[in-house]
Amino acid sequence: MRKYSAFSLVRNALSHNRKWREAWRSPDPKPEYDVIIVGGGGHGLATAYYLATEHGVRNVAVLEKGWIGGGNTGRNTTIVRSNYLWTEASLLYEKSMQLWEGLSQDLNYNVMFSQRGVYNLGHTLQDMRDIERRVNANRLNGIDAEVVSAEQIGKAIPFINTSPDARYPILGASLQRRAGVARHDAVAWGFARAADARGVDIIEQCEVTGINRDGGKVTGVETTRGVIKAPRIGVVVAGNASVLAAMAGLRLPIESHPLQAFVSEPLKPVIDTVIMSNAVHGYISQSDKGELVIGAGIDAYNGYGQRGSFQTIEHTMQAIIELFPVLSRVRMLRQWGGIVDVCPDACPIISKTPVGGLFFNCGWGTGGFKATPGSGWAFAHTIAEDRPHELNAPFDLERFTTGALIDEHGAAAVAH
Amino acid sequence: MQPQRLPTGGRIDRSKPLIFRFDGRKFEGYAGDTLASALLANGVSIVGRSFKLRRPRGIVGGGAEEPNAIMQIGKGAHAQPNLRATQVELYDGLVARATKGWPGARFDLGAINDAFGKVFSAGFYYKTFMRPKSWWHLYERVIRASAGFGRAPVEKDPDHYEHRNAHCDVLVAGGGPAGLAAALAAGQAGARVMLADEQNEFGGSLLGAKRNVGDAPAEEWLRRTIESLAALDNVTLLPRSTVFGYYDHNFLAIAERCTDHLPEADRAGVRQRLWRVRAKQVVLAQGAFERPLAFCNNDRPGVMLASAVSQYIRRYAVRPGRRAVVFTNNDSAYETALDLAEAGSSVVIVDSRAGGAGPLGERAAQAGISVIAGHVVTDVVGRRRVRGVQVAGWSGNPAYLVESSIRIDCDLVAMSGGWSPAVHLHSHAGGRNVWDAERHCFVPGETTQANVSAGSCNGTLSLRGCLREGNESGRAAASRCGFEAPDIELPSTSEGHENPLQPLWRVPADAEPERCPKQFLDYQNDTSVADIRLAVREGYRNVEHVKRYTALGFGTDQGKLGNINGMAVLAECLGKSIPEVGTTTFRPAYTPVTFGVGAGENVGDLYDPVRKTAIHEWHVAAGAPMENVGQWHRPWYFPRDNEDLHTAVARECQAARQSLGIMDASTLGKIDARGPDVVDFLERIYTHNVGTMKVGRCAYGIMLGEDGMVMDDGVMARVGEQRFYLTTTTGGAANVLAWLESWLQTEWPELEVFLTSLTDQFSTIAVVGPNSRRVLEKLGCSIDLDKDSFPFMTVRDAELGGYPVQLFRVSFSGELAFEINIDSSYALQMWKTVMAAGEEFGITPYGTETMHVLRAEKGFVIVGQDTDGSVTPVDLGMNWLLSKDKDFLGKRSLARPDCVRDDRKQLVGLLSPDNGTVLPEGTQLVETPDAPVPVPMCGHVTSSYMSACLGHPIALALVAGGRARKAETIYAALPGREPMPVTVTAPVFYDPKGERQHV
Amino acid sequence: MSELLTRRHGLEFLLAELGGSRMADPGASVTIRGDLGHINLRGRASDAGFLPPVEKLLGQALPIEPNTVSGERHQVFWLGPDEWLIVTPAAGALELAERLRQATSGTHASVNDISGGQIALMLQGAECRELLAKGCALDLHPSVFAAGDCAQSGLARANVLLALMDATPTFMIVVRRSFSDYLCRWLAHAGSDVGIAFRDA
Amino acid sequence: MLLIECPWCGERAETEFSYGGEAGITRPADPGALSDAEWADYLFNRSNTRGAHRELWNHAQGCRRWFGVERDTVTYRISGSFRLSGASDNREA
Repeated sequence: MRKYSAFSLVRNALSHNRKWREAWRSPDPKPEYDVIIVGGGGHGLATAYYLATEHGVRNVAVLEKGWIGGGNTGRNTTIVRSNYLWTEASLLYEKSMQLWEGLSQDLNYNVMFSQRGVYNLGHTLQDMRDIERRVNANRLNGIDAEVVSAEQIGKAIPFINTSPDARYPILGASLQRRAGVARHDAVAWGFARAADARGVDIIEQCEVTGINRDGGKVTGVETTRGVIKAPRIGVVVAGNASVLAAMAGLRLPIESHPLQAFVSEPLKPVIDTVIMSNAVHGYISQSDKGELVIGAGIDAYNGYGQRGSFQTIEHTMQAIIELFPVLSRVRMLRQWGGIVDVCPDACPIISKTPVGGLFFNCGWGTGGFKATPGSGWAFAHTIAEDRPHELNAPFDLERFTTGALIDEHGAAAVAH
Repeated sequence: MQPQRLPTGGRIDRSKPLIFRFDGRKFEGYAGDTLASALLANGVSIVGRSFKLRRPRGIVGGGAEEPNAIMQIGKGAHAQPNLRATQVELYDGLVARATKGWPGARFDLGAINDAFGKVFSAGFYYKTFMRPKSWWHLYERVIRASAGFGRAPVEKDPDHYEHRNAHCDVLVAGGGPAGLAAALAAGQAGARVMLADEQNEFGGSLLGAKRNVGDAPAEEWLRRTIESLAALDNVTLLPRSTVFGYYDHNFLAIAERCTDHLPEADRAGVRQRLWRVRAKQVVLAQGAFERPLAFCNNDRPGVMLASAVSQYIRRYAVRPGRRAVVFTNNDSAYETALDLAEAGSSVVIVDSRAGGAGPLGERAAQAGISVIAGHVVTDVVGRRRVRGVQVAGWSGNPAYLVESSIRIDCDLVAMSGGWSPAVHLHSHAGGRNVWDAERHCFVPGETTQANVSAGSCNGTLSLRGCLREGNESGRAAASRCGFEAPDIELPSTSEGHENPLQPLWRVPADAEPERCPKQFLDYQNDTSVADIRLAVREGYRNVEHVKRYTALGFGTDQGKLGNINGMAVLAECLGKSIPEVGTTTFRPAYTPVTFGVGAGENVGDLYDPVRKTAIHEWHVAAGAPMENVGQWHRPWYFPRDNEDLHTAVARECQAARQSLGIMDASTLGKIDARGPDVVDFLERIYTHNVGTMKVGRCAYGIMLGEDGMVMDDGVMARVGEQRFYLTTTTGGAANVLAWLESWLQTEWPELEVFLTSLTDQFSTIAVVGPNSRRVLEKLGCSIDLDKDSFPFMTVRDAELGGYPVQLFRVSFSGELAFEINIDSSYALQMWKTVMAAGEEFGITPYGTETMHVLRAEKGFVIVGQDTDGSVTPVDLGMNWLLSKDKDFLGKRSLARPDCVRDDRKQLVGLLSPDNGTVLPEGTQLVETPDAPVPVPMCGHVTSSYMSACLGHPIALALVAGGRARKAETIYAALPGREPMPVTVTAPVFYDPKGERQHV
Repeated sequence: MSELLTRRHGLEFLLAELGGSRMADPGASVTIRGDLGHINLRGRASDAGFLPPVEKLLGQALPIEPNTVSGERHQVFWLGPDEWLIVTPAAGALELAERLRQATSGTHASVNDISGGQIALMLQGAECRELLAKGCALDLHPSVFAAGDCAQSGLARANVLLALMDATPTFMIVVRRSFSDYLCRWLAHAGSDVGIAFRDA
Repeated sequence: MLLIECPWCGERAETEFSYGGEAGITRPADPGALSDAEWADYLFNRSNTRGAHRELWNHAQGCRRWFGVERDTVTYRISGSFRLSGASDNREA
């Protein structure tokens, strides 16, 4: 891997940018690998990267149906935070946060992780109780968090509507200063480039059509590019987990839903942080390019269509104007939708399965992007060691049978 | 003084001069101008700067495709960022500023970026700014400051917006010749038709056209057609209305701009309107965009689309240049050359095709226009404005390099690389786009919804074809809705044969793209041919990767100009065909729409309904601050004489405990459940034994989700053998009724039970305290209220003070209390009556806060505050409510391994030894004061108050294994303080035997 | 029962607030019909113990066709396959409910007087279809939604029962009491461009 | 925004309805007889079909009836609505 740096930019400019190497190869699949990762999104590529770097497993293929990073990695609102309520979730997300903090340097690819802080607003007395509870739990878990008053919010965030006469007045917020946003596409590309450099084969346009088993164990996959063998298969295909599970005869506690988002036209800086609201459902940040990046809600129905209903967008625009009346004249440039797979407890599954050698990483719902490095790190451990790391042990499939759910629905602030 | 304005012609009104400002300079235009045409008329060439390299840019297009002239229009609260000058109708007093360039677009200090263009190659930011790690936020600050176009207003939007739902048989998107023909055909057939066009006038390409339709000039045909449409009651005409999104099940969204074109002082009423249209059939007729050509320095001000040049001449009587070079690979730009010649400009046509044009070529020759066939424009001379072009012969050889070139002086380059149908809405609708190898463009393919494309958005560029397709598609759409259109004879048009277009995706230069000046594909994002090639070199080969890596098509024009050329360059690099490279998905919005119009009227006070009880106005008059509970406004407390919350609540609590309090509990959910199977049904829902309840009895009931977690609670009463009255929490009312109905209808339809919501029918007035019985007796009650006649947890119908009521002897405070359920029509009078009667007892109205304190003193939980979706009834110590004799929803889940753990978090009370600190709600609890991070937590405080009647703080908490830990000490982890020891107690602090409510 | 009790529809405060905006020739007018009683009736139409006695008592047929109104002595609205709303003068509502209860006592039926729980607003005027279209997704075109038709739907953010009582047009909007203040405020706002007047019946 | 046909009220906008998930999940007759795994399968596991999906909708703002819909979860096309067995209908009279 040739190193990226300001120097390399200048040097290459002098040769008219004709000497840049490809960021990752496009190899043909080998007949057999030690590990196959199904799904070339951020989580899959991160898994491959950490298999190679943390566990020395380099004979790995990442199989991607379309183009890498083309699923939810390329369709999210780029928020990264770790201030979850329950210890299990917050420690997993905090692991991810710590990886984010050095990710550009680790990957030698600028993922533009911008720690501009995330505010989770409270609009009712119960919201504020939940915020106190969560912030206190975060601090005890060593995660930076603080409760800020409406007055502090008004000072820190220009133009936000802190009027007590608002329909749902802002009473306060939690603030995680280390949280922020990252450049979504760069995460997939950075992991791909770094994994490729360590020997991982990234194979695009290769759709898995079947999971081959012998007895109770996997032997490989059927793909549109032929049979590929491997004793261990990690499936990490946000949105389509149930479809892959069905290929292995498994049923999952997951439903896939459309989740939408939109951006405004680029504006001069107006919002310098990330603001999320649960009661007034919407969340907003401003990209480095100047676009306001705004997340909408999940559509209620099951959907694999990568699009949702327009009234969901309308509701979100209303919410944004409620929070920022000055944005009423700003214009939506582009909207899109992704597919999120949602677990009953709004927490992911990073788990072994009843099929030997088959591992699933799914159910991230709206929280997947921020977890990318941590998810890959934990999944790599689970696959390499054939047992979960203690960080992801609570996120096994068994919890749905025992009842040990980690319910992030309740007080965990707006999910995503 | 408008130097480029032609003396005659155009659709402008020269009798109405308008004054406007651009970047502080004052100009004059005419009614009928766009800001772009007025700027061109005044000879303004630089209207903006590019995003990254800050190169000077001029107006390129004439409409939605314009990438450069991005303006800030208006000031203050009325400011509107990022409008395209090509779409802004001129009005008197208009103030516009360029959005790029500092201090301005004409002189921009950022222009230095251009000198480092090679360093700022595609994706350069991914490769640098990584060291030192801590500096990223500094780098980012610089990047952010230089990004963005306009500014969001800093004042609240004074305008209002509205939604309008509409239904029609046929929606026609686009009012050019095809759309008009379609609307006319469908309208005359009798179908309900809506015709929307983004411009102020219908007509599209025919506006200002100097040709005949039938035996009349085009504009005459337009006038007659629009008149015919306007005369039809079943046709709705929507000018200034953009169909910006096509969603599932033929739902389309249209943004109508009602007042933006008026001087600010004349604007009144709705600014913009969102039409939410459900159409049975849709005819898409949005036309086509002309493609630019990718040659060196093709972004210099003065390089324009040929069709835009024609548009400015014909429609606005503006001549964009005096000495023009028309550079084309097809016949259509010859019309532009003719327009220019007629406008008095000198023109040279550079045609890449060795054979030149068809009959239009002859017309050009007759007009004295010289045509240089088999040549291409390779480069542009001039920096702030076109001064000339380099032209070289080209054999059509795809090796693409050219040799010696000649210079032609000019001040305008009108380019045409052919046409791209506007397939956007077809694409939104889920339709595929297919490559038409003959016409070299993507055309709409198979559709998934009830829509059809007609005219140039279908790849049909001739006027004759547009009229024919429009008519046919309008007839067909109407026919599918059951309306038959009369046959009409289509007007004839005079169009000759055209020579085919020669694909020319990248114009050869005298060096490869990396070495020659930039050949731009996406003007706004400064994406050049070399950038695409670089992306491919670096392995970004999928079209989506290329777009994301180079930002091709991510500008505010969303790639309307540059996408196809970019894809073709990509295809060339990969050695593939364009359709193999693939198309990209177009997503709404077709052109940007304001958040305000998306939100409509549901903002401010109307953002969400405020539900009010029948007694609400009394609470307001009494000065009570309101608490949001669900959609309800409930009085929080009733301050007297500037009391704060705590003082008021202490007073209210004491009143209720010692004499008499009164509370509006009307927001509780209320459900009438009756039928032969009602007991059987409720047995399955509630955890306790319902069947053994006697008529007239009340019971506290909880319901669980199937996961065993507490979902809702409330008092339920048996008011008849087959009739129950159920109450729910305020927030849970709607959900509980829906939940009950779902079980009745989907799982147990054999059960004969009717459920009816009575939440709004009955208001509930809680009369609480030792004097509550006396006040009711004083009012005159038709039943005996003594302990034996009307015992605790019973219900009676009665007449109270002359009002029919349902009287409950229940208590959420632990005191002797009655709940008066009364027809809401009388509730306010009843409230006032009780208040008057209670005066002698010092009756004290109280709100939600006091209610919370009183119930917490008694250890009564609030679902949603003391529970969070992970709490079972066993955790709450409610085992006594769980029937062993029957199944009920959620029962099985309680037997799962995790639910039978004895170290689950359980409801307990907490007391602090110092008897002074009110623990903040949400405080986490820990076992030891000094555990290292991450500190294990054993629970948290759910409710916490100063108890006025006990004289010390109390708290409820969920604590791991808490019930077995009475009297143990654990620690409250208070932020910024030493952990505070607290003692675990039973959750009931006051009157643990419940004697006070039984009196 | 005391007939001296005065019913309040709860919009008295709002009327006083909006009273200042009265105009001579409004595009739409809203009449608050606090003088009407509402009875919710449930039962199975196929049940011989239900339909005949109810129809006999009412002196009119219940609308069996979904989303239609039978308007003779009482206005009866179809709400669901086993649910109707009877709108009748408030003064007699309680008594009518009681008689319905007695008439259906032998079978599975439910009668609830909900006069205090909801309010009927009569909307009239040339612009009222346009006004409703601002907040209601139903197709209210005369060819689709004719006199005698009713539908439950959303109007702005409130659930309503909407009925076209006559073709002048006169729409009846029935809304839950707790949402009525919101809905009137919404109507006042949405109707401000065409002019809207509110009055008590 | 979807257009959903209520078997009683006809085609109405999606906003009038609430979604009830996969159709045909029957509550076990005797939950107590089930293993934890069997109970979990009823409680949580869903087919989550990509393609033709039978699902429940409730006409929440309308007649409050639950009914079934067959909808493609990729194209969102609805091929039909159906009444649930046992649903009452006053047109039977």
